Amino acid sequence: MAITSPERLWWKQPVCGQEKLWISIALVWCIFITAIMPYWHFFGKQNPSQEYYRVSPVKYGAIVDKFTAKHKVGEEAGIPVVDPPPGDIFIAGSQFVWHPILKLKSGRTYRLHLSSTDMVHGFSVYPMNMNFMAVPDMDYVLTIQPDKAGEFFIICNEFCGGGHHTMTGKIIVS
Amino acid sequence: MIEESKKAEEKIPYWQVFYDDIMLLFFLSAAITFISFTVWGLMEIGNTPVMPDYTF
Amino acid sequence: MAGKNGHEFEAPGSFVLIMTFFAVFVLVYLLNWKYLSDLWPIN
Amino acid sequence: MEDFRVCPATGLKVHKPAELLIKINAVTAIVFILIGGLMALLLALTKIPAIHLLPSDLFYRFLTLHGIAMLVAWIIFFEAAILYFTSAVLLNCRLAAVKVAWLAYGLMLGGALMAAVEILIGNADCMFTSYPPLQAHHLYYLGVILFAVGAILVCCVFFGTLAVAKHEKTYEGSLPLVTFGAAAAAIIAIVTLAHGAIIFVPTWLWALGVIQHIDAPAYRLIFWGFGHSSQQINVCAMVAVWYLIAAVTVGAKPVNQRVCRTAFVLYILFIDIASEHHILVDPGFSAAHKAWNTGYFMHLAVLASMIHALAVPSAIEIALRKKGHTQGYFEWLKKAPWGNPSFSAMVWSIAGFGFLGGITGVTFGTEQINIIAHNTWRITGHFHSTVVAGTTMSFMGLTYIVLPLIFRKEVAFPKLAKFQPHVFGVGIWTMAIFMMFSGSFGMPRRHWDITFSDAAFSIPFDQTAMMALHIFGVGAIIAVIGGGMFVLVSVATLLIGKDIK
Repeated sequence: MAITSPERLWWKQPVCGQEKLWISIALVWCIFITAIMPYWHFFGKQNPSQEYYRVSPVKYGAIVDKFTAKHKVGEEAGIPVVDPPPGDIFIAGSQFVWHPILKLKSGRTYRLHLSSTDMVHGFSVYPMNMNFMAVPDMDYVLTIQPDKAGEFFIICNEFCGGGHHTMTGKIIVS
Repeated sequence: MIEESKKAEEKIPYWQVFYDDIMLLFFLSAAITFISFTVWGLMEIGNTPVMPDYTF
Repeated sequence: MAGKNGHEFEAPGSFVLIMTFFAVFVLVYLLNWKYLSDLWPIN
Repeated sequence: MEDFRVCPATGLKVHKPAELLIKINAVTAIVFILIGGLMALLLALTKIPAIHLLPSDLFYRFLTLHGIAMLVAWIIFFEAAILYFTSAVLLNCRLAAVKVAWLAYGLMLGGALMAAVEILIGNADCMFTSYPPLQAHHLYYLGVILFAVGAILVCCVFFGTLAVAKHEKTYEGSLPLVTFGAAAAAIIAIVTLAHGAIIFVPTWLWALGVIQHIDAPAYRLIFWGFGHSSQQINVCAMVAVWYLIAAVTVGAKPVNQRVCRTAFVLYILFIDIASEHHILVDPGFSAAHKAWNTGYFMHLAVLASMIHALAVPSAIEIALRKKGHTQGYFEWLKKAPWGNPSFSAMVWSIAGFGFLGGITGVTFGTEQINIIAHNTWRITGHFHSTVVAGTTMSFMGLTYIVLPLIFRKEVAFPKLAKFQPHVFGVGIWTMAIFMMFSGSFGMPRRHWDITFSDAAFSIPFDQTAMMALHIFGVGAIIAVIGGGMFVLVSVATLLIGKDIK
């Protein structure tokens, strides 16, 4: 019984064929799901970025402001819209807005810098369902290549304070 | 039974002794977790380079 | 009682159940890779 | 000896002070599931778009309380009872350091109440995770620390009891499998709580103003060494409870001790590094750290779960086949004691943990796949499958065994008890599945208003996902009813149940 001590030499009890077969199948599967992660790093197109830098929230906020001023083309819902050339682009999460609104071109490669100027925020692109964390003190560089045109919304999906549910943003791909 | 008494004399297999050693298992568990997850992770955070300046 | 000679299937019903489980597991897992590959290329 | 009584049903010697501690911890756990369940109902009614009951501040406050009451208090108080039961009772032994066990209980209760009060008066709207720079009142962190210290003491009493039993030779050879599983849970608990201490003590000092800055990425790393690993305590405890219930209800024997114990050893060694799952899309960690900690070592713990997934059902099948249910593949399953709420709760638990929780956990825990799952409602659905459909259901099943065995009361309302696991099971499965379904559209977790009515952009959320939200709500209400039945049966048994003598 499982609730009493086993026989003295329980180690020597042979494993029956059924369990052996299942453990083998399970082991092979575990090796497969392990190997697929490094495989995808080399041959897959969607991988979490490995590029990140230390930056204070104040400095990051200043960089985003300068970037916004340089490329600003308009305003929507009180949030500045920028139309930057391919290369380094910046977005900041702060209570309770994602700014600026980015205008991107389909098929071009961008280095999207993601960070927060206050709390930990969750960066979730809707309806594509792509999720990353925006952590203060860390500049997270995502090299992205938008391949579909359209309007994408950004939702904050990490609780960041009372107005968390109002925290949205936008990326426009043309 | 004859077989039983024979079994009683037989030495307990090495692996069985290992599995019964709860303290050893505890130290291995703590060591693996702290080295593989916590300490390595903290080292990576600590070694993060500083963001370069961007001028516009 | 179990595994006296180490080769019989003494719980065939459970084996069928576990194979069903495994099939669902593989299906769900691979389907998620498919959804992932629909995203923008990102690195 | 006066301190012991002999259980007439099992012949086990029961240490009376241990029995009292088991009772008090189990009762406290049930009080907290009542609080958490009430919160669950209010939250579900807010999540259903057509009702949207609570205002946003109360929603986040109650969500925090729901997490603390369920994930911390209900589960860990119950696990304290399990640790005392599997050590003192199953080993026929006295409980080591009864006074320490009472101190542990006091600290846990004091800590849990302190945290709960701080949340309720609005000083800690920070969720279970309390990521800095989001700050709660320092008493909230102190409450969590006190609770954790109490929980560490519980584990120490457990290990002390194992040592006493070995020293006084109250058992021969190796530990019973169930006790071994509980030991795995206790080992993981100590590693987990150590992480909790490492991160919550500085955070508490930060809230007091002693420390100026808590590094957000480092907090996330160490917090999850606590937050996720604490759920692995539940996994071990739950699997041990499966073996326990299978043994008590159908007389199942583990098919092979070596296989079952190996699976527990794999848990002990490798399951904690699964904490990595929470930081897969975080800056600060290389792909090597991520792939290693979710990779082969971690998957050895997945292998362990897959081993149990066959070992437990086949032990049950063999036991039932021995009783004469030998026809075809599934006669044993049809003729199984479904009228016994312990048994049916265990089956729900195995299936729920395996099909819903386990599969999704491994999937979302894959480094790249996490990009499409992280912080969406799929994660919430996943851990409601593991912790509620899995752990909580198995603990409910154990309660129906503990009531006659330890409390020596006949289960009240036996018909209600018979249906309870099925009601709760249907509810929680519906709820978890539709949480995951909506989450797969990108629906965020911890979100008060999915219609984005006050936001800068009112995002037109997918209509299918919005429909699923209503089905989720129905499931959640059914689950709350099932949980209410559980509390009703337990409390009624304690108050008006017939004594067994």
